[in-house]
Amino acid sequence: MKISGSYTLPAAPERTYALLQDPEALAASMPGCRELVRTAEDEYEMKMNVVISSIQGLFAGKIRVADKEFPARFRLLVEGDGKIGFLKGEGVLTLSPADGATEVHYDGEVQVGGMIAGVGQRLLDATAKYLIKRFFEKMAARVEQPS
Amino acid sequence: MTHAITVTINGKPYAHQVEPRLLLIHYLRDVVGLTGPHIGCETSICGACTVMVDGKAVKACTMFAVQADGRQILTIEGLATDGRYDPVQEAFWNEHALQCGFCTPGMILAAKQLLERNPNPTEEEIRHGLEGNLCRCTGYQHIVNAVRAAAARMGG
Amino acid sequence: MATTITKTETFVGKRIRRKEDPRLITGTATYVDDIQMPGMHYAAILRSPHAAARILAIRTDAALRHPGVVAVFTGKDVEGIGPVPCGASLPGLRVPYHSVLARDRVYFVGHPVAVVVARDRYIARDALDWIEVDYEPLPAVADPEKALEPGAPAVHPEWPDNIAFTYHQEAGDVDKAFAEADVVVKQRIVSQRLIPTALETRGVVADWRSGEKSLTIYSSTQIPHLMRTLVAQALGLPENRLRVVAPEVGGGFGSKLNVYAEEILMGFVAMKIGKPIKWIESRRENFLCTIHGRGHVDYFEIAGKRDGTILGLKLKLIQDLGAYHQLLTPAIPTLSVLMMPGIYRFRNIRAEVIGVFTNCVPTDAYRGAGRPEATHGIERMVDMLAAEIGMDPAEIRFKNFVRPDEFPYATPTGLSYDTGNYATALEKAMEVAGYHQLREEQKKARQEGRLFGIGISTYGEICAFGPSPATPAGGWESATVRVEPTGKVTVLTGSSPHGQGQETTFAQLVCDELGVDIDDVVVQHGDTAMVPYGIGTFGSRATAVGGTAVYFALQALKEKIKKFGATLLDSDDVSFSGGVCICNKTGRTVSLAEIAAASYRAAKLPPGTEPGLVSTYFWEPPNFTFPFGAHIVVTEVDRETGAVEIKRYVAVDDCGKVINPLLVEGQVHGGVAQGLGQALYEQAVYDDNGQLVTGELMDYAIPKATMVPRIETDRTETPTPVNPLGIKGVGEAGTIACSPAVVNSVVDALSPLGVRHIDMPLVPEKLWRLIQKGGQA
Amino acid sequence: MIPQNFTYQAPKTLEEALALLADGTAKPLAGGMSLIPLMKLRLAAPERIVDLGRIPGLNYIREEDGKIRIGAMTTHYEIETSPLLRARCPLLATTAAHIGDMQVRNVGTIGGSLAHADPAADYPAALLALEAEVRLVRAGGERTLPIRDFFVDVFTTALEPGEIVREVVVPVEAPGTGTSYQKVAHPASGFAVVGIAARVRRGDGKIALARLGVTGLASKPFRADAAEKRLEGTDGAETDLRAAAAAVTEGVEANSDLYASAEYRAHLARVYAVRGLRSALQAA
Repeated sequence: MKISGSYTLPAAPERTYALLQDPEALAASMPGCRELVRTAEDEYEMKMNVVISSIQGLFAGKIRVADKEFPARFRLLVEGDGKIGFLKGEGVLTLSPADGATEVHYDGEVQVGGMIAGVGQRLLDATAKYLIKRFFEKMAARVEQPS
Repeated sequence: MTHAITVTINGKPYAHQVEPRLLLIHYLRDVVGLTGPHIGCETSICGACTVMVDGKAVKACTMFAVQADGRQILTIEGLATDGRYDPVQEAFWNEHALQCGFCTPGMILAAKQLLERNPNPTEEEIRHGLEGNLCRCTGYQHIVNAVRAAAARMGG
Repeated sequence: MATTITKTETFVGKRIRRKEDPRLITGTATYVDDIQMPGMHYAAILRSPHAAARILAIRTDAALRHPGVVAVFTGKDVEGIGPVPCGASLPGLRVPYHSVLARDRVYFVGHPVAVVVARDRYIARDALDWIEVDYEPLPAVADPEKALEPGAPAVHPEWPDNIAFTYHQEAGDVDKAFAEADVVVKQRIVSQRLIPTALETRGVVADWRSGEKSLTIYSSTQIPHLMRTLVAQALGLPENRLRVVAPEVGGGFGSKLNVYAEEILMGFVAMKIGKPIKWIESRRENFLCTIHGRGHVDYFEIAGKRDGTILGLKLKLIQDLGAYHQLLTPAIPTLSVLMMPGIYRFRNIRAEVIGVFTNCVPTDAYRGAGRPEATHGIERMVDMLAAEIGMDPAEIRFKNFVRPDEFPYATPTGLSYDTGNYATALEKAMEVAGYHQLREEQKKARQEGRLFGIGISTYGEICAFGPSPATPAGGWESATVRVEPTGKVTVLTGSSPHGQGQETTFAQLVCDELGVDIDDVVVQHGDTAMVPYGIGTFGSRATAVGGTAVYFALQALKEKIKKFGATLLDSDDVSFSGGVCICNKTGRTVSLAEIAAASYRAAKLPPGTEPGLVSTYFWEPPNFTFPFGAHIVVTEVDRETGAVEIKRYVAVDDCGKVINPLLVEGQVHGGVAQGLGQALYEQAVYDDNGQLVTGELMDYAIPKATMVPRIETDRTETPTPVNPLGIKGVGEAGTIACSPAVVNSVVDALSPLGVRHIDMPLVPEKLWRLIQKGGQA
Repeated sequence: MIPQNFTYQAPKTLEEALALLADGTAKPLAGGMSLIPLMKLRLAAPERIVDLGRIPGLNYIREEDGKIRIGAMTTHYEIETSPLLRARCPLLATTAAHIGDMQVRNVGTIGGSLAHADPAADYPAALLALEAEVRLVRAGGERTLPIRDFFVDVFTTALEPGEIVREVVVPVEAPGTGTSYQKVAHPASGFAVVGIAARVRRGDGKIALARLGVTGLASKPFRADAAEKRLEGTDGAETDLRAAAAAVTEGVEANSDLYASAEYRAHLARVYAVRGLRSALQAA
């Protein structure tokens, strides 16, 4: 599944770039994130409990940041695995200044497997969009806090 | 933790302790031993598990046995009375409305409900009414014929 | 001559309601999941979520700690059993070892990895969540054409090209035919992967009696005897200590013409735990792990003359095999090749088949098995040729049909068509449909800007499988007819049915031959302990082959009846008819019941005659049979949305002699509905990573009552000389004929927009996009 | 096929139910037509379920003060066949007839359907077109929301933890109002690929009121305000309908799935908006 979109975060690219790679900010913004542990430079392990209304899934996974070009872009690699399925995604986040804020454009591809891939077809797209939106909304709220 | 339930099935009372998650279909089939209603899917699409609960056709795979506590249940096994087939059963037989027979118990009960509510349905109304019951064998035509024949027989 | 014979009712040819129905309409039939046994345990199977992965570790201890969990088995526990059998052979066929549980690698989503045995089915399911498997995912390939590209992931590392076999067949002078052609039309045609979706999923109950050292397997199968042989081999168990029972079977359509890992596995588990074990497939497992059908990508070229004469056909057939060979997987596309010429007279044909491994569940026989693909191809190509030269699709068919005086007709692919009158069937269909009027209506509709289409398919099929030399297992069938001491008749047939109605049709044969009432006949099947070895029900063979075996058993039995009758009547001139034996001199009679009683009492045996009235016959057919027909479909496509409306469906089928027209109609309706499913709705979709994304009935659309039109059926009746009953078979006809008729109709509807071909399923968006493009063109 | 175990509570009163739900850790069970299949697939695994099915007084359809009040536990079948709704608010009844199948309609409830908030559910289109209100209750309080504020996103509503849908309130249609629900059903699931609820009224020969509820198209059902505005005040000619329908998808990010791409879905929405409006105008 290809996903792309953009979201504007109310901070300059430098700060946005840093926040988007800050474990604490990530942990607070990733939907359902329960634990995020740094395991190496730019590598994290996480546990998530993703809840969308009645649907719920526990995932354990990894996040890796690569191809860093401060403050313009970086590559994000995410893997998660749980009883209801797994996902593996890779995407490039491109940051461009926009009137003191930053437009974050994401463009990537997500593979989904297991039960969620087999029975979730109808709403995978909408759900992915929703989770991304939630992430950026939380990130935006965080950006607005004074650092 | 189990729950005590009492239900009346095909006119007979039953009392059992059941786990909350026990599905009505498994209760009927595995606990009570009424294997007429079948399981054909897990997403409430196929209708093979259709039974009547308090006179309403429901998919027994999408109800917990605890929800049926205190209710009247009719399964295909209870449809023939005094050894006489229900007109819908008879019509299914006469019109060759079944092949492998797996969907048949659910299909018959759905058809019965349909005729209770609309004694003289058009072909379109029959097809619409049976949308919740899949048959992979018959192509539905003989089923539609059977429902029409049953309607005629029942004076609809 | 005697004139006092009371001729009983004739049963053959009548619309008789089925003998099997009372138990089915009252919910008292016994399917596999209805079987309960004391001490029964339940199995659940952990399956791979990955299409390709290495298994690094499996941890089962958490599951085993639960008091309700009795055992967990993984690949290392089952190394001594298996493999899952493949019964088809082709020169140079690559056969991957198909273990019953994955060993170090998984090859498709749904690949069984571990089996949990628990005291109840709820705990068994829970325990799946307590097993942890570490996978190292590997690249997968789900598309057969991509699998052939250089550098594609290798499904089986030992065969990096992903090719399981290639197969070439050629007849006539194809190059010359194409060189001499006025017109050559080329088209890539896809027959998409389908999910058979028998309404009853598969299920197995296995019961090991340690004292008797005997195993009984109850399985929802079309082939109990073949299963017994193959499972006994896989388990290393003497075959006579294995009994296979096919109880009531809730639909098969070829998907239960197989031996799966689970039958072997449950036999193994029952022997390990010493308790009866039950495994019932969930619908999701059914979609992931029971065979799929079709899965062709075909590259066709047809050569013809401007006058409509077809000169030749070329085909490159890419068969998506999936990750393994199930029982008949590699044989299916070879059936397509046999049927490529359809019912047309051209002699020049070249077919190249490439069987390709993909990281998907195997394909195998699904209703029609290779023949719908072939018929779809040839019927589309004939329509395209007609369009190219501006000829009516009916006319081009009449021009090229094999003619009635040419039978038996030797096809270029090596078959001998028994009988046929293809033009008559098409004429009848055209008459029923009002074809010429429809074309007028179409003209008017087109003037109004409506997308109105008329589609024809004329098909021939290869049925009544089949002579043994031409089939992977035997092609014969067995029957035993036994008159019990009270005169009641028991028939044992090897053609174990799953909805086809042999209990009724075979009883009809018995009634007419023995002069008994239909209620006096019981047809038994599906239990290897009760019924002599048989082959099974598939390939539209049960009545034509199994019924013929019954017929021959009856003939032998009648001879014996006459011998006993002659002894009882003390006459050397007797005849048997209408249920009585009559002395042709005195007119004295003795009833079948009296004869039966005397035969078992055996006080006075005719010379050289054994006691009892039992006759067993194993009938080997000399040839296949070749039913045929013509279907005409009228469609209208909603210009705004691309939605297809079927306005008329006319089916004229010729399946030879008919025992029970009611049942034949039922087979045609059901077959058409499945063909319609393929034409309009169904498609098993794997994503690029081998995930089956149509994984439930929520996403994979089989036709509902509202999605199938009323089908107008009619028949012509051309008996076959292959069997004395003249029966050809009808189980697959509707499916084979339907999809090309629908697609031809929709293509015809869209032809004013320049549309020449559309691949199935004809989902609205696909048609809408074509309409959009046409509008711009 | 088999759900995970859970604790089951079946309160007899609403107060008791709300107390059991108050901490937000339990899942309320109404008809269960969406929840139970999810539980069987183990996509949902609530630890505690509070069954609302034993509470009397939550199942009714009654007219009060020019409005029709529908209890949350009223089934789709009851709504489909309610003589009151058929006569006084037919859009809701005809929409209910499109939901699932007969068996599902026998059991599924309006409250459960709304709370589940499937973006392809049928009711929301009608309720949006009807400008319905939902009454929500929780332990110690209640509030009423216009329906358009109720749907937040895919499977997500304005319900707070511990809060449930208590009642749905729809208007009694004014004379001369025509309504229609037009749907493209997914051939397998029956869910709306798109569903359009149209509600129009003429006044002085012009379109005085136009309401369009849209489901299936986007991640949440919505009202096509721009389309409504474009239609109101026009003659309701075919060109007016087409112009209005074109606005239905403006600025909307359409869903995409295996059956229908975003582009096609948006197209279907426009086509069905025209059909819906045409049919509603004929009924007006």
